[in-house]
Order: sequence, then C-alpha cells, then structure tokens
Amino acid sequence: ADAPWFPMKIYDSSSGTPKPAEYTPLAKAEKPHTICVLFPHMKDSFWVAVAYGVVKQAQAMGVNMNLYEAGGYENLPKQLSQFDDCMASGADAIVVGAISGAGLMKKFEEAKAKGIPVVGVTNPLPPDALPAANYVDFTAMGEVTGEGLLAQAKPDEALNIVTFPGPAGSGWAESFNEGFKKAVAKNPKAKILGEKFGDSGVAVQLQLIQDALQAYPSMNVIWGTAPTAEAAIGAVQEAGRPDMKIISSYENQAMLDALNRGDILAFATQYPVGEGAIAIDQAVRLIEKKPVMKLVQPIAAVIDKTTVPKVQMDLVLAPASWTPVYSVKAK
Amino acid sequence: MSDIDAAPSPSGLPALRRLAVQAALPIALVLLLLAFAAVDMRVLSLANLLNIAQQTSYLALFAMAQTVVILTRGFDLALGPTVSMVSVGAALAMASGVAAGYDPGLVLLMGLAAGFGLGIACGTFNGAVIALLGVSPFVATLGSYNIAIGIATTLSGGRPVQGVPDLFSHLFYGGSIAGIPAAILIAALVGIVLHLVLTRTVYGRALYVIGTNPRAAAVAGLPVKAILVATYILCSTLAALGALMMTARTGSGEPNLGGSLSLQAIAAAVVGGTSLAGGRGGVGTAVVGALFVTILSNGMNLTRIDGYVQMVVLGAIVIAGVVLDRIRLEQRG
Amino acid sequence: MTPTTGATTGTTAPGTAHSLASAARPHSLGLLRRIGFLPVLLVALVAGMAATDPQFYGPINILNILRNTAFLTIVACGQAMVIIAGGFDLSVGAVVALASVVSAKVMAVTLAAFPGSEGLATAAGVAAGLGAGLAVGLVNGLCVARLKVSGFIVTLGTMSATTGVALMITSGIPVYGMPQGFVKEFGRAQFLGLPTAVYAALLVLALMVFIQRRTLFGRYVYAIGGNADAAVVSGVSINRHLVGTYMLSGLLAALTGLLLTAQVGSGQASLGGDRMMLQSIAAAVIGGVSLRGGIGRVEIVALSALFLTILGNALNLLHIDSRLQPVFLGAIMVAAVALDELGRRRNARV
Amino acid sequence: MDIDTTTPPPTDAPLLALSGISKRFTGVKALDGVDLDVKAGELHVLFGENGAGKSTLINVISGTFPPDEGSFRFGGEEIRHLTPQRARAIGISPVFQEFSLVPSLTVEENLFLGREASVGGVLRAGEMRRRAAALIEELGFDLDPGARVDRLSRAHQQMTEIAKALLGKVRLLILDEPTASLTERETGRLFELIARLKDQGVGLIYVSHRMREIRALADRVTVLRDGRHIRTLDAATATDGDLVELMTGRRIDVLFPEIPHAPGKVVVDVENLTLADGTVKEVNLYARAGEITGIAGLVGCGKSELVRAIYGLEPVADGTVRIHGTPYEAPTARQSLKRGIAYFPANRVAEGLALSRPIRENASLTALDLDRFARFGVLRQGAERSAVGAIMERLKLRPPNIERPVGALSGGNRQKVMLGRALTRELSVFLFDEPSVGIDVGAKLEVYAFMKALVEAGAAVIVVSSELPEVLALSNRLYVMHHGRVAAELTGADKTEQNVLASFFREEMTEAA
Ligand SMILES: Nc1ncnc2c1ncn2[C@@H]1O[C@H](COP(=O)(O)OP(=O)(O)OP(=O)(O)O)[C@@H](O)[C@H]1O
Ligand SMILES: Nc1ncnc2c1ncn2[C@@H]1O[C@H](COP(=O)(O)OP(=O)(O)OP(=O)(O)O)[C@@H](O)[C@H]1O
Ligand SMILES: [Mg+2]
Ligand SMILES: [Mg+2]
Repeated sequence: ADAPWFPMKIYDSSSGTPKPAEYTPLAKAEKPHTICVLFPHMKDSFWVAVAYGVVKQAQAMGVNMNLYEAGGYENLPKQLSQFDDCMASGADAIVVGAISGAGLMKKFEEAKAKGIPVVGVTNPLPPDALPAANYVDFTAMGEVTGEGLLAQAKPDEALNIVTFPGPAGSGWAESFNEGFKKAVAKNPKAKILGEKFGDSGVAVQLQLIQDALQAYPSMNVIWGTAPTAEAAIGAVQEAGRPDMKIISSYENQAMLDALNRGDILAFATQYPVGEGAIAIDQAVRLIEKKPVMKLVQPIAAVIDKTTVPKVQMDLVLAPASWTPVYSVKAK
Repeated sequence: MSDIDAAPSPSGLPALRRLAVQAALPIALVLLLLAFAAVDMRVLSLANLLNIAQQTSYLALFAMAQTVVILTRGFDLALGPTVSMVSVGAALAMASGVAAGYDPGLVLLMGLAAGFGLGIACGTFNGAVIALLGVSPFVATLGSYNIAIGIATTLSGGRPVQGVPDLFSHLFYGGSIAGIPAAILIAALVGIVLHLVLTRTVYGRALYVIGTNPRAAAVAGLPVKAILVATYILCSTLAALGALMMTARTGSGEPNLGGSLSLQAIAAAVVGGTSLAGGRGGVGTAVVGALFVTILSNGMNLTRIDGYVQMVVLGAIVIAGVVLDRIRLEQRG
Repeated sequence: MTPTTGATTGTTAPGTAHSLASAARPHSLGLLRRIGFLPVLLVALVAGMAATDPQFYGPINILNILRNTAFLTIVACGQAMVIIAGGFDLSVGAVVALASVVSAKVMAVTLAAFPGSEGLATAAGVAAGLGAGLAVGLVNGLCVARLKVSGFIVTLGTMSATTGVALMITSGIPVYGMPQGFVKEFGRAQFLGLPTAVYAALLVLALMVFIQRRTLFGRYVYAIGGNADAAVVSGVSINRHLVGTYMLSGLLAALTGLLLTAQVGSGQASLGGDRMMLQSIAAAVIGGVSLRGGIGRVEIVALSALFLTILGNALNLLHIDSRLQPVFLGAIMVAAVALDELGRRRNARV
Repeated sequence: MDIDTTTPPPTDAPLLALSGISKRFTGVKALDGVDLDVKAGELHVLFGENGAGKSTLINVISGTFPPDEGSFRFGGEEIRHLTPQRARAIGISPVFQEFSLVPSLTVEENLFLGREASVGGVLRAGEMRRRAAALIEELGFDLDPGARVDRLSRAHQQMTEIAKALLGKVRLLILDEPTASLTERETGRLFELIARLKDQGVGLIYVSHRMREIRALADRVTVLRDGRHIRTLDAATATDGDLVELMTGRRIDVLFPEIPHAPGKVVVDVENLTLADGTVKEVNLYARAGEITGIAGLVGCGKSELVRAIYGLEPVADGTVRIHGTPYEAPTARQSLKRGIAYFPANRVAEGLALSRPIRENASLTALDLDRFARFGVLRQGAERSAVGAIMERLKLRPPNIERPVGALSGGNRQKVMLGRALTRELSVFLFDEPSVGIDVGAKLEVYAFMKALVEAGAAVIVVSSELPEVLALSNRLYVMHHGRVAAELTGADKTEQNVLASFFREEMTEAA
C-alpha cells in the first residue's frame, strides 16, 4: 500500500568500510527454492518485523520458507539443533538470526562443507563468517542512540544516565551498552551513574527502574531496551518525574506509540523489515550463484518527534494487523 | 514374580499386551518416528538419524547427570548455569593459553582443568549444602543457579569468549571414528561406564538404597552424606563434560549456553521413567527420555510445525510419556 | 470413667508430668522454632539497610517494595498450598503470562466492539484472565489427580503448553488497547497511600490464613500432603482437594497476572516466566513450606516474599554490579535456609 | 459419653456377614472366598501367619478397596460400593496396622480427620477441642490433643489411632494388631475398654499374633491361611496348640525356646550414659557374651534410645560405652558394624529396609565394605547372590526368590531379611529392638531360634522389648528402665513379671516421696 521498500538506502560494507549504496532485490527466484529461517525468538514486535520482511519477500520471490524460533536468547543449544534440523531437512539455504554469532561458527563451517549457503540477518556475526549477511553493528547502533541523546540535550544540561541494556550474557545488550557509552563519553556533562542488566521483560525492567529511581535520585536519563522504555513511562509518571528523558535502544510498536504521545524522547531503528527482506534476496542470490552484496548494513537511525513523519514505517514495523506466519509455500 | 503371574488376565492376548505396555516408550518412539516419516521421508534419512543421535547425545548426558541426583530424591536446578559457567571458564582458560602461545596439548589440558574444576566446585557446593547443611535440593541448587549465572556473565563480560582452539573442537565435536561423530562416541562411552557404576559398584548400590529409604541406609551404616556429596559432584562433572562438548560444538565459550537446560534435562529423565521420588531410574531411562524429546522436536521441525504449537505439543507429550510409564509400572506391580 | 485400680492412677500422674516436661523443653525455643529464623533475618536486613542507605526507607521505595512483595506473595500463597498438598506448580509463571494476554486481548476486543463501555470491558477481561488461570489449574489438578502423575511433571508440561498458548494468542507482540480505567484505577491507583496490589495481597493473605486454619479445605490440604494414604482411609476425597489446590494456585497466579498487566498497561507474554515460578517456590520454601508436603503457613511465606523482595531491592540500592547480584542473591538465599535448618536441628530431638 | 454406640437391632442376625470374599493383587490372591461373621457384642479374632490376608480382609470391610468377588452384609443390609466415608458413617471403625495418621497434624486434628465438625466448610474448632479432650479423658490415655503426631512415640501414635476409631458412632470396631507397640499398661487400658464396648453391644474384629491376648479376649477365632478361611472355632474350647497348628499346618508346642546361657566376658559395658536429648540418663549396664540381656520398660522410657546410642544413632552427652573393653567414642553406624555390632530397628519399614529393592540387596547392605561382596568398590554379584541365597535358605524365607522386592514380603519374612544381615559378616554384639513386632507365631519362633543360635555361638545379644513375656522368657538378665534410668536389674528367680511391674511402682513411690 505504502511506498515500495526498494530500492533501499543502505551501506555496502563488503569491503570492510561502509559505502552508501542502494539495495534492490531480484524480482523472482528461478526455482521455488526452500529456505530455512532461524530466529532467536518471536516474542516481541522487533523479530515479528524481521519475520514480516522475510515472509513478504519470500512470497514476492516465489520461494518456500520455513521459520523456526528458539524461544529466547537463553536457548543457544536449541538453535544449534534447529540448524542441524534445517540441514537435515534439505534446505537450499539457511537464513539465521544468530543467538550468538560466535556460538554458531562451527555450524557455519559445516554448512559450508555441505554446500548449503547461509545468510546472517539482524544479529552481528564475526567478520567473514558467512558468504552474505546483513545487520547493523550493535555497538554502532548503541552509538547512534547516544548521539541522538546528545543532539537533543540542551548545551549546559547535565545528563545523569542509568543504562538498562537488557539481559546480561546476551551479547547484544553488552554491545549496545558499550556503543552508547562510547557516544555519550564525548559530552563531559553526561555521566553514567549505573548499568542495570536484567531480562528484557516489562515486569523485570519495571522493578529495576523503580529501584533505580530510588538508588539514583539524580538520574534524569533512562536508556535501555524497548521494554525498559515501556516500563519507564509509567514508573516515571508515578514518581512525578516529567523531566526524565527516556530513550530506547531499539524499536517496537509501543515505542512508536509512546513517541507519538511524547512519552519518550527517541528510539533507534535498524529497519528490521528491510533486513528480513534483504536476507531472503541474499539467500536466493547465493543459491542461484548470482552476485551478492557480502555485508549489507541498513542505515541505523534515531527516530524522534521531529523525524518520525519522514520515516518509512513499514520498513520499521510489521503492520499491526499482520499475524506471523511460519511458513511460505511457493505459488 | 513370573511364577505367580500365571493367572489369566481379562484381556485376550495378555502376554502380548503386557509386552506392549512394558516396552511402551520405545514402541512409542518408533511410532513417532514413523508418523513423522509419513509426513516427510527425510526424517528417516541416514543424515537425519545421525543428526538425531548427535543431538540426543548432549541431552542424554545432561539427563544422566540429573538422573544420578534424582535417584537420591534431589535434582539440580543449577545444571544449566553450571554448563554456562564451565563453557565460559574453559574457553577463557584456553583462549589465554592460546594467547600466551602455549603448546596446543597444554592449552587443551588447561581448558579441561578449568572446565572440570568449575564443574566439580559447583557440585561440591551443592553436595555440601544439601548433605551437610541439610538444605533442600531445590533451595541449594536455586542458590547455586544464581551464583553460577553471576559468575558466568561476570567472567565473560556477557559476551561469547572466542579463541577456542581447533584441536579442542575436533576432539569433542568435529572428530569421528568410523563415521560416528565424537559427541555420540563420548556420550555412549560415558553412558556405558555410568551404567556399570550404577549397577555394578557399591556406590551405585548405595545410591539406590539412599533414594529408596535414606534412613534405612544410614542405619545400615552407609556413609549417606559422603555419597550425597559425591553424587552432586558426579552430576556437575557430567554437566561439565556436556558443557565442554557443547563448547566444542559452538567453538566459543557462551555465557548463556545452559539457558533452560536444567528443566529440560529433568523433563527428559522423568519422561524416560526416572522417578522423582528417588530410587528408580538409570542410564536407560535418561537415554530413552532424551531420545524421546529429541525425536519429537526434530520431527516437529522437519514437518514444519509452528514454534508455539510445538511448545503445546511438547507439554502434552511430556505428561503423556509419564502416564505411560506409570501404567507400565502398575502393570508390573 | 472410674479408675479401676490405684496402680493405674499411680502411673498416670508421672506420665502426664513427663509429657508436660518434654513439652516445656522446646517451649523456650518454641517461638523461634515455629516461625524460624526468617523474621530475625528480615529484621536484620531491614535494620542494616536502613542504617546504610536513607533511600531505603523513603516512602516511594517502601511503596515499591510493598508492591513487588504483593505480586510475589499472591503467587507464592497459591504455590504454597500446592506444595503443602504434596505437589509442585511450575506453571504459575506461564499462567501469569497467559492471564495477562488473555485479559488484555478480551478487554481490547470488548472495548473495540462496545466503544466507551470501559466497565464492561474491564469486567470481561478480568473474568477471562481469572478464568484462564482456573482452566490451567483445572488441567493441572485433573492430570495430577486422575492420571496420578507427579505435579512436577504435569506442571512442567502445562508450563510449556501454556506459554505456547500465550504466545499464540499474541504472536509475541504485546496487547495494547485496554481501558484506561483498568490501568489508572486498578494498576496505578493508590488508596490511603498504598497501591491496589498491596490491598489485593493483604486480602488474599487474610483469606488464605483463614482457609488454612479454619476450613475443611485447608485441613484436608495438610492431611493430603502429610499422608495421602491416611487421608484416604480417613474418608477424605483426595482428588477433589488436589484439583482445588491447583485451581487455587492457577487463580492466584492469574490474579497476579492481572495486577501486573494493570501496572504495565499492556498484555505481555513475557510477564511471569521461569523467574516468577522459581521465585514463588523459593518464597514458599524459604517460608518454611516443606517440599515433602504437609507443613507450611502462608503468613510466613508472605514474610519470606518480603525478604526476597527487600533483598533484591537492597542489592540495587547498594549499587552492586548487576552481573554479580545473582551471586549475592544465591549465597544469601542458601545461607538463610541453612541457618534455619541448623537452628531447627539444634532444637529438634534426633 | 462421647463413644457413641447405638444398640444393635434386636435380631439374631450377625452384625457383619461376609461370604465368598476374594481379592487379588497383581500376582497374589490375597483373599480367596473368605466367609466371616461377627455378632454384636462379640470379639472375633482373626488369626493367621504373616501375609495370610488378615489386613486385606480388614481393608475390604472398612471400604479401603472393594473386593473382587463376594457379598457383604452389615446390620442385616446388603452393602455395595463401600467407601471409607460410608464405612465410618454406618459404624465400621478400623484401627489399621499401618497407621492412618497424618504426621504433620496434631492428635486432635487426626482424630477428626474426615469427620470434622464444620459449618459450610468452616471448622468448629471449639467443639472439636471439647470432644477430643472428652474422648481422651474417657479412654484414660496419656495423650496431649495439641501434640503433633510425628513428635509422638509409636505407642502414643497407636493410642491416637485407637482414639480416632472410637470417635463417633461405632458398631463394629476393627483392631489390627493394636498392642504391637503398646506396653502392659496401655494394653491393660485397651482391654478394659474392649470389655466395656462388648457390653455395649459393639462387635469387634481383633488381629493379633500374641497368644496371651487371644486367650484373654476372644469369643471366637477365625483362622486364615494363604487367603483362605480355614476354620472358625470357639475360643473357649480351642487350645493354643490347635490354633497354631491350624494356622501353620504343623504342630508347635512351645512358644519360647529353652535358651542355655553361658555368660562369658563382658562385651558391652555402658557407664553413666546420658543422651543429648535427655531420653537416657546416667545408665549403667553391661552385656556379656553367651547370654541374652533384656531391656524392658514402659512406653517412652528410653529403652530404644539406649541401644540406638550404643549403635551410634543417637548423640551422647556424657558417659562411656566400652566394647570388648575399649572405650567407644562418637560411634557411627558404619564403625559399629566394623566393630562387630549389629542393630535391628523396631520400625523395619522406616529404618530397616529399602522396600522397592530386591531382597538380595537388602540383605547384603551392611556387608558391602567386605572383600567378600565387593573389591575396590566393584560388586561381586555372583558371590553376593550365592551368599544371600544360602542365608535365606537357612532362614527359610518364603517365597525363596531373593530377587523379589522386599516390599512384596510379609512382615515375618521382612524380619528374616533383616536377620539375614547378621549372617553376612562377623559380628559379636546384636542389638534387637522389638524383634517380634508384627510377626506371626511361626516367624517369632524362628527369630527366637536365631537368637538362640547366636548366643550359643558366643555372641552378646541385647533384646529390647515391650512384650513382657518375651523378654522375660528370652533374657538371662533383665534391666528394667523407667524415665530414662535403669530402675532394676533382675536375674534368675527374681526375673518375674511381678518384679518388673513392682520396679516401676517402686520408682514412682521414691519419686513421689
Ligand atoms: N496393596 C497391595 N498390593 C499388592 N499386594 C498386597 C497388597 N496388600 C497386601 N498384599 C499381599 O496380600 C497378601 C496378604 O497381605 P495382608 O497384609 O492381608 O496379610 P496379613 O495377614 O495382614 O499379614 P501380617 O500378619 O503380616 O499383617 C500378602 O501376600 C501381601 O503381600
Ligand atoms: N513428642 C515428644 N516430644 C519430646 N519428647 C518425646 C516425645 N515423644 C516421646 N518423647 C520422649 O522420647 C523418649 C523416648 O521415646 P520412645 O517412645 O521412643 O522410647 P522407648 O523407650 O523406645 O519406648 P518404646 O520402645 O516402648 O516405644 C521418652 O523420654 C519420651 O518421653
Ligand atoms: Mg496385617
Ligand atoms: Mg522403642
């Protein structure tokens, strides 16, 4: 209904240094290939958005797609098994949102040995792990949000920040946090008071925020995951702290609504729908041995009140009416 | 018992029926495989069967670890976090060894020492708290669950630890003998040894008696506390071995590797027929349970059943498996 | 009854004196033995925190502690009843999630169908949420009672299944669009300075204390957990009461789900989870509920919920690295129970 | 009066009439066409070996499980689909062999279990407290209604169980070995009570392995064997010999064997022993090789604790125990076995046996540290099988299959498995706590014969028993304990029932003074 997704502005990082480019997928696959897609989970609208891109693109290109989710970031062994199952089921290619890029390296080698092309999507991987991938570096993403915060801060304003990066040990939480800290370190007025890791559920984050409001009375910036921001809205209202700046390190439906209501300052996006779609195209190109961009990096952006009208929203989130499908049959 | 079992049972083919009930779980396994194969023949392909065997070997190892403590009426909630901790610890040790330019053999030894050392430490903690301080296994292992998670994430900084040498991965994962991958070989070997330990040694005998009647065991002069401590150490050591194998499989130390393994392993053990009331079960029940769970999820993946539906089916099957086991026992009397 | 011989009366008197004496011995430690070390630890923790950090006794912090204690208490009360009856309910965390998404969905749908009728939507949502909890509890109870499978396994199964259903309903995406009244008046409202959840917990607690001490159901739960065979031959119908405990646990977990939903303002399949499940069992066990069944008091369980909540809060206020927090939490939890156990052992006759 | 007994309808029909009752368990026909009738005001003894089916019959009568076949009339009415609730409602009150008590509840709560006074599901605590107190008072039991059952001794638990059966309307009282853990005094109380109940027209079914009780109480005796009804006799005309012969199928003349004592060296020497929990205070006692040393005493006098302390199961506060002259400090069960001390607990189910494990494993359990059964921690199962097999053959285990789980055995045979442990290793001291609780006359004789053999082989045997005739007959010297202390030591001609009882009273008198 909206504007077409492609050509989409991206960075081509195949050579190691990002170069601005545009991505345009193939119109149709030569044959109805079978592509296996592995996600860490489908428990939030972020991964649903990636799935949306995957499904739409698979339908558009006329390939078979089966999607498996591991049920959460704590289930690496399950993703490993699912990877094995994908290879055993005779998939032509595998698209993987890795729970741990490092943890899947052996599987990537096996797939390579078996001649099954693998594409990495959304979650970062060790360099040159795969013949094709598309993701934003999480550290870079964290940096973007930090820069977004600094850009919005008044010149003399002291920023007392507590970060809520997400679950300790997930990898992505740590990377986000690191990037964010790197960015805000550029402003001497910005201080990190504390880092509160915790499961990225609203209830857990809420408890952390409530405690942080007590533990750090001078805190005036809450930076964290989307559920953190969601939980923070209510907690901050209750604590009577309308001055609190809330920033989310990634996007979901609630963030968009909250931004529109003015409850949060900003959130970051990496265009997950676009990532999903590009991954399918990369997979088809690998199967058909067509030229493929080795590392695509969507241009991560901070969305705030001023930029929200300019953003192509159907590259950020799946439509609210869309319910995930786990398999696509080529017509 | 068979000598007094001669009286006819009400059903037509008593012997056959009895056999069917006794071997219910293995039969169900085969039927399950066939049912999945009917949807997708690839389920029965050699590659997939090997795949199933390999996946089972990890879970079976963890289920065996749980089984030994379940035999004593306990369980180990900390098994998963122990796996994470061992994975991170071993990877860090090996990475530092590689960085220091040590000989590959030495690096390997460092990894094994760190991994098993952490596992044994964890088991000693669990065992000591349970046996000597009299804390219930639930609380004790919930405590070490938290502690191990904390250690794993702190040691690793929350990130995968890279730099696991190839030799290690080859030994515990990539290698194979006669086409059989290392993981299967190791699990089979451990299974056989553990089976012999449980059935042929004084320790194994004591384990069953303690699980059946701990007071009687104490009155009969068995060193109940020492055996309990040893059992928790055995459990954590098996977990550490599994963790090393999984670390070889991932090629990196993963702070989240254990995740939800604790409950999965307990479920596998119990579905296979290990009794949470203690004193009943063994290597066989652990392996059958692990096979059951693995085949189920492999089959559902290959036949493209939605993830959420899989969770519902898995839940129902776990219950059904245990019901089947109960009927089997009842019939045996 | 008239004493038959002098000799008999002669032996009765010292016998009675003896039992009085043996009753007197534990009496000095009776209070401690009955309630355990937990209250002592709790007081020590509170005193220590109050001395080190004035933020701790700030009104808002206390409010937070009470609210979070309330959630845990409600779930733990149900969990405690199941454990006392000799079972285990691993599904509570999943039920919290299910109740959350079901109620949110029903509210959103009702509100969409009858715009403006917030009361109706709220009522329908609450009923659906609690109903979902009861339904899971019913399934648990029936499986345990009829199929004679251990509660641990049944609820392990239903935990997986319930989580699956909750995720199927939401497709993983939080459910928004519930009546503002539900959120404002139920979740974030306060009466006399205390959040609704605290009142709900107090009410539940009072009710549960009454049930445990004064009702047939409570008595039978103790009896079934204490010795199921004895209960059977004494004419207690086991199945009905087993189902009852699981339904109660499901209901209370669902209630917590509703309160959490009202507080966070959306239906989330991520509420509850393994964490809530483990915490509820920990609260019950640390609160003196025996995993072997037959023993435990909900008021002590509530104290232990308070203890656990304050402990978490204290670690945050003390600015302990959040990666290291689990280490402290685990060690303190084990130490608390070990102390209790050692104290009990010193008192008890072996 | 709280024991509410309604007078039976004035008919000649028996209160209870069973005909052709059969019950199968997996693999066992526990009851096979049993007929039984009990008249109002009659005490009907069920007599039979362990595993004859007595408890099973009682379970059928009290609605615990339904019979497979047969009909059942009570008070002239045909009864079908009996449940425990209904059985109690129509006045059938069982006192079970395995207690039907909930350990974590109080005496009072147990008394009313299943029959609580309540309004709309809410308990009426006051009323129950009153009724419980009245009942206990009336029975004359020394029971605290507020005490938790798991803190009571077995005797007090037995009293609770009996009180429970007598609460409410009783027309048929069933007592399954009620005196097995009672001592003389409580037993006396119980017998008085039984007499009163009979006067009130209550029918009684009574199971016991003690001939003396059967003599004293029975109106009629029904003998069961292998689940079959053998014969019902009039107690007045039947002799002990007849009964035992009917029961076992062979003639047994003496109930206690003649044991020749040849006291040798002092093997166990207890000096000034006081236990940490105060149940035993300043006890001096010795036991010699070649004799049986008996310990008698009232319920809760600490006699069990004394031998448990010698074996190492109870913490000692003060005093010394010498074994073969060497002081033995901080003993543990394991060390005791190594030193040649064996202990046979009173409660075989709770402390003795792992019921679901095979007989073989249970019998060899205390000898696994020996090279004979294990080398370097590896079991020698062949040696074990043949050794245990030989031992069980010697003890005449029935059925003789040593691979069956112990739980499938009758009480007497379970005791044999315990005794078998004594033969798996070299031992010189044997501590028996209530060696004949719950086992039938035939099995008792075998246990006594076993002790005799031990003494003849020069072992020191200590027997703790609440059954006075038993300790009197078996022991060479007898200690009488009272309130944790030794009240008297009796030997030779002094060793009489009179003197034992008198020593209790002497103690009372001096204490009162
Ligand atoms: N629940 C049961 N399941 C299987 N077998 C049983 C069960 N209860 C009793 N039996 C068997 O039935 C037979 C009769 O047992 P029962 O307990 O009635 O004997 P008893 O005469 O009371 O013996 P005792 O004198 O030892 O009390 C025994 O062989 C016993 O093993
Ligand atoms: N509930 C209780 N609390 C404290 N002490 C108790 C309790 N019940 C019994 N005792 C004490 O424990 C001691 C030992 O009791 P126990 O009945 O085991 O002794 P016993 O001599 O072995 O008696 P028996 O073997 O005849 O049953 C006694 O001093 C008794 O008073
Ligand atoms: Mg019996
Ligand atoms: Mg005793």
